[in-house]
Amino acid sequence: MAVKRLHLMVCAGTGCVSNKSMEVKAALETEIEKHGLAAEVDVIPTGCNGFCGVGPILLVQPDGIFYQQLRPRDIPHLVEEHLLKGRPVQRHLYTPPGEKGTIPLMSDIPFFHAQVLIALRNRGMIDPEKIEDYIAREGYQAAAKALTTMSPQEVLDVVKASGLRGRGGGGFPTGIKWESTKRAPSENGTRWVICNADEGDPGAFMDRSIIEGDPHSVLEGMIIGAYAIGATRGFIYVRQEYPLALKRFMIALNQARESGLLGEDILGTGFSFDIEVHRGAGAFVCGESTALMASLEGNVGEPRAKYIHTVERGLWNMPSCLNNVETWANVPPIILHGAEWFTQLGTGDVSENPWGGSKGTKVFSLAGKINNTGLVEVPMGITLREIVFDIGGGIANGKRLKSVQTGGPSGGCLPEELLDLEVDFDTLTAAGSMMGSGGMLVMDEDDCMVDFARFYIDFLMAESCGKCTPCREGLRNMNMILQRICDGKGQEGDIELLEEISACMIDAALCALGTSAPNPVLSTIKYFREEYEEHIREGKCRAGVCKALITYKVDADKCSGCTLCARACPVNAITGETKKLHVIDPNVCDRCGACYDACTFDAIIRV
Amino acid sequence: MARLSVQSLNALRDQLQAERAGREGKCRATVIVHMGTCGISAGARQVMTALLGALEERGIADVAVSSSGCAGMCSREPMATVQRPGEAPVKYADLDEKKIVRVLDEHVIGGSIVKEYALAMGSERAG
Amino acid sequence: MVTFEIDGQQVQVEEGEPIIKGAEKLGIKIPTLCHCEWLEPYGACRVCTVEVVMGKRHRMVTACNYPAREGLRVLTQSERAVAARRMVLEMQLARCSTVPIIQELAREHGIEKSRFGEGTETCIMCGLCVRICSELVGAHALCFGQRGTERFISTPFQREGEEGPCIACGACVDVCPTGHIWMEDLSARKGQPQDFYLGPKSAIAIPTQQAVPKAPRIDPDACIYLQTRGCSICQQVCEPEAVDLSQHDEEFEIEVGQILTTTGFQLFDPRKMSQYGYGRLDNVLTSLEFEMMLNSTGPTGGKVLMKNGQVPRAIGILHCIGSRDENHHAYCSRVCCMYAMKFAHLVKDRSDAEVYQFYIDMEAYGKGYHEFYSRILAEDVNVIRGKAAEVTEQMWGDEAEGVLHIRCEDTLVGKFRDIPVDMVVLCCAIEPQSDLGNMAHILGLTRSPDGFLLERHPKLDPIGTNTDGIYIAGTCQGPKDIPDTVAQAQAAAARILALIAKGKVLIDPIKASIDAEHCSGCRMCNSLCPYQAITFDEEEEVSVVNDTLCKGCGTCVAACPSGAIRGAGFTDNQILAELEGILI
Amino acid sequence: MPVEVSEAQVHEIVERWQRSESFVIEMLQDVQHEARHLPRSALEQISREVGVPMTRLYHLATFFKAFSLEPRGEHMVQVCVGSACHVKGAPRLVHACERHLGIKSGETTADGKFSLEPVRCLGCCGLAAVLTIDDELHGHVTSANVERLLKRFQKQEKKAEVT
Repeated sequence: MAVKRLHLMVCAGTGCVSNKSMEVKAALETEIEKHGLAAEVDVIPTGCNGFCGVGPILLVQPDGIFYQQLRPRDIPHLVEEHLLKGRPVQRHLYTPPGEKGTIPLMSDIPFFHAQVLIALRNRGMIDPEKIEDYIAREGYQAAAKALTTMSPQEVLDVVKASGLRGRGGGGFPTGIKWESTKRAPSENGTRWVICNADEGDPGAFMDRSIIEGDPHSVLEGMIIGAYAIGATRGFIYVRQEYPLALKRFMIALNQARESGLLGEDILGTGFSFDIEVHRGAGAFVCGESTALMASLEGNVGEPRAKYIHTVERGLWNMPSCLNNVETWANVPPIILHGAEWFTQLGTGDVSENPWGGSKGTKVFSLAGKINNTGLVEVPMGITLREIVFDIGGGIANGKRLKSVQTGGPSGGCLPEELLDLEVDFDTLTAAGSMMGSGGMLVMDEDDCMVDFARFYIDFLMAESCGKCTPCREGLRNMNMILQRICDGKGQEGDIELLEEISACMIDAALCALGTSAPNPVLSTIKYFREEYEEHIREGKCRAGVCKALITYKVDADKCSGCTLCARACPVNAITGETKKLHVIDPNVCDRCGACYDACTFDAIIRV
Repeated sequence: MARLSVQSLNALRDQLQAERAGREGKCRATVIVHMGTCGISAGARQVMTALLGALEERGIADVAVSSSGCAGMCSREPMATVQRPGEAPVKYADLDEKKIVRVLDEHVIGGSIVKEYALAMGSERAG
Repeated sequence: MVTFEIDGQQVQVEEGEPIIKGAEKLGIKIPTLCHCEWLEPYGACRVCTVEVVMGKRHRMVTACNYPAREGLRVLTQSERAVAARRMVLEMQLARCSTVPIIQELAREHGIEKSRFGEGTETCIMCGLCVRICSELVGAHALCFGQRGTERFISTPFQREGEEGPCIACGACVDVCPTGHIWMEDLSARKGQPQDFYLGPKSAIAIPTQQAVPKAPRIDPDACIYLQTRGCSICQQVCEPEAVDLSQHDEEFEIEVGQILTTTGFQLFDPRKMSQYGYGRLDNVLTSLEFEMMLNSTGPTGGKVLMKNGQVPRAIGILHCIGSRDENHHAYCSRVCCMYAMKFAHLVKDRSDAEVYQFYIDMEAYGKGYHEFYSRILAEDVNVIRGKAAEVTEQMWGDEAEGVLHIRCEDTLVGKFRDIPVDMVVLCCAIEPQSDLGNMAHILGLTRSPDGFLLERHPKLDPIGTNTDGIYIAGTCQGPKDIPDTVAQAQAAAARILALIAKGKVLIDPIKASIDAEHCSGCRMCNSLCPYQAITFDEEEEVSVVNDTLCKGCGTCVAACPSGAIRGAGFTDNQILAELEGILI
Repeated sequence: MPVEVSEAQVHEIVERWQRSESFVIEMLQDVQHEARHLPRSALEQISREVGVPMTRLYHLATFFKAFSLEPRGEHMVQVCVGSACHVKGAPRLVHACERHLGIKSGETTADGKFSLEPVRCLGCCGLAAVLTIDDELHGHVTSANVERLLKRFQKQEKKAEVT
């Protein structure tokens, strides 16, 4: 292969692809061809860079120049200026919100600057469909090291000493889980390793990003895990909503098999292991381990009581070790660099007690009303404030932060006062939320906490399997109560009733989905009780979200009479002539908000 | 791809890493060929081609080759700037295919400046 | 055994057994809604939630499936446990405010009225019906649908009037705690359903009304326990403990002097002749099934009924199915013509249906037989000479209903005919039992080319076999009707009794003997002897001839490699002398 | 695009997954993909060929959101109603789609062209609010611009049909 002088890393993550990054790539290739640069310049589609909010993204290496929000029509100029003449194009460089100056180098951008990459170590640097790219970045070195120079017990000991805890949400120490699986009696010695790639939490997409950007790191982690545990077969359960992830896994599996990294006699070491991929079919509850295993068996994803753990009797009643994508992706660097390297990052001390702290890094997906939405990997123990303001660039549109929600439907909403909380498994749980799979949703003053709690309960109501009474009926009744609060028909005592139902669910629901389901409600009651009370007592929604409690009005000062709102209104509640003030008839208005979205002058207000 | 053993995995990794050094942004030196209209008309394109050819011939992957616009001294084109980490950049002028290869061998690889072709130390600011 | 504590009382249970077992032993009531001792614990209703303490750790678990552990402390009435249980019941009451068991349990926990409204649902989603149907009965007729708050219980696709795989066993009705499921009285429905149809559908039933002894038997092919070890409900519910599923086949050795073989026949499987549609088309029956239907104590009480419960308008009776057919059995089954005529007569007697007989030749010989033939002709039975070619399902005139058509050539008229009927009876051939060859081998009997057992002489000894002391009677020897079978059986019995009365056995002097000195113990003769008269004496390591069984055939004499066997009266010298006599 | 699936196709699908019980969900997915729903006949065939009771297949078919017992439209419009999209106005987006297509969520237009389905998080929270039309993902959608998006798609669709 000829050495290329420039490498154009085009982000081909789902976010950038939806912003037409593949068209940008095609345009680049055409232009490069036109200028006769094909021999010197390589265009590489990479996995997600994490900075999805500003996609499509192009990184020019070795210069390290970071371009954002490119359109195909920008490309001819860019190629001529940068590739031919070596002048970075100013107007496509990153500009921090609220500032004028640009930041040309990726490494200087605050969003990337504060991150520490372990699970995402290859992001943006490799073509996920090429095993060669992975190998070039020390890929499969950890597997080779484990298989040739370490005994299974030694591998296990390293993982235990690293203090790695399950990245799927529970934070169970991975080493302990591996050890229990290894020790569990199995008649014919059969044991499985399973990768949970059923990322169901709304607002979380780190697993998707890892699989799409670096599928081999998950496979390598599983190979190492299988070796340590003594498993001969692995399973990957991928969400069906992630077709690209499935495709990348299949390509990676085939490449690994062809290269002798999977299958019989891996790397000539005599160890054999292979992986089978299953597709989920759209069920949040299948992220729960017993439900996932039931689904792998071809059954409906209903959880069972875990009084006998899945590490003893899991898939087909065999000892099964289930870890999520991010956990598996963390394993190869730990083996390669050692447990001490890993424990340098993070909080607490895990040398005596595996629950004593949170080590390493965690990937969070930043979403919501924040300037820099995207995926970030940060060391455990970083404060929420650093994540939201330093990396996330603060709140969009100059609004005030109201709450940070972590942990998806099982987590909770934390108020501004807790922004200096050091993020790790235990502090978040203590604050009434949880780490979850790493979703971090930032809400501003325009978000109603009651509505948001109702949203999660509504979500869970549809996603619960419906097997046990507390979860099924509890969610149904909570939803009913929250709905009536949002409709302005709340009653005194509703908050207490919600708390009572929550207590029952926490104590009596069958699986973690049910026992953690009240968290969004309890945490919002705990930190935003006054909003509930306002809804109930004053019939007021301060954020202007709850339909029944608001009216849309036209701000006479701002209305330019453009008629956009009148045309958008589906019920013809808005009247007004061109260039004259428009009026909303509150009796006709069904509060759909179409006018609010349509108006470009901020002239529609919610009261 | 053939089935790998531990040895062949390491060998493959080394080979692939060498090929991809530029992608990582890791390089022992950067050579910027000035390719403004003046430079190109004076033969900067040929200089660039010769440089890339020489690099490939020598199997060197960790030298970043870049281009820039007019350096302002159109009369002395083709020009190139060689920058080694931790050292001041050196500008060469009046280059041709042979001279650039010598610069590559002696300065970029060897580390000693080719005084005959050198114009100045330091560089204009990018942008 | 593990010892643990419930509400301060010590109790012991087997390791792995749930807490609730211990509570039962102590007489402590823990309410449950989804628990059933015959099913795997499910843990869905959560009413049995209790608090357990292990060391310092408190935990809420369900008593129905939490395995008891040594030293565990269980609190059924702790504040948390009662609160959780109350809320679960209050929410169940909100869903099913009219269900007595929920009302009662709620009242026991001090709830008169739910704060969440009064739903009129009657299903509490305990899943007992679905689980008993799949886990225990194995019928897989009921299932859950949807998920979350939309979850429901139904049959797949929830189609009304489709029984599907339901065997109407009633297990689901029995376990349903709320009365959400009930049995429908199907007899009220117009057109009887198929449930009455020929023979039992359940794995355990009294085979026929006339069965002796009149006791239920288990069909091992249909029994879930014997197939999968899943169910054993019959054993659990039988109060006199008469069902013992652990019983299995046993072998006994009995010493006897004589054997009478009466293993009977089996019916030719008409599926092999797919043109007649048996097994594929409704209302195509074998003669035996039709006989069962005609029986006044049979499933229809002797009425001739179609699968939909209606009386057929016309019935076709097809002779010679599998017999007199080069592709199957070349022989005539001998009895079909007569019983087919009996069918015709009975159908005419009991209904207004037209009857068509399709025959090759009418074999009505014997006393009174031809007279019977004349009688059914007089009863207006249509008798068509010609073998039916095929049975198809078609329309009958303008009616859309599927009806059977019989295509045949009427050889007396010389025309093809296409006759619509509602029901077809196939007179299947009598054929040897499928394992008759195996039995013949055990007893050392031979079979004729048609597969039936071969008698010693067709005219002079139709009941004896080549082996003394073994006799045959009935259809294992060949197709025959009841009078012939009875005659043969009585003759055999007489022969056996005669020998017993005599007390002695006379044997032919011609027999083989083994010279123990020369026998090498190779055992070659053992397997060669067609009468199994030679056994091996393990102690002496020589073969020995049983004089009473030996027929003196000489096979062993010729085969013995060491020349140790001699046939009495057939020494080498004697034989050579005979040969000389022939040659000279 | 067909809304039926032949016996031979179903057989092929069953064979593709080695008649294995643990792959019935995959089989159902493939049938759903072929026929845009799970026809009863196909379920019965799978039940027969794999030896899985119909009760289980029916529960699977109604439990998982990827399956539908009624034919879905030729084009799927999936609006993400995950948490990140919720705060960026997904409920209003759903209403706008309902208005434009003239159907309720979960329904199919009378001409069988479009089905509207709210989905739980498409994992593109950085682009919230998002929706997909068939497999194409659109980010930063609002109730104001969704109509244009759908109209453009419908126009393209018509053009494709003509040619």
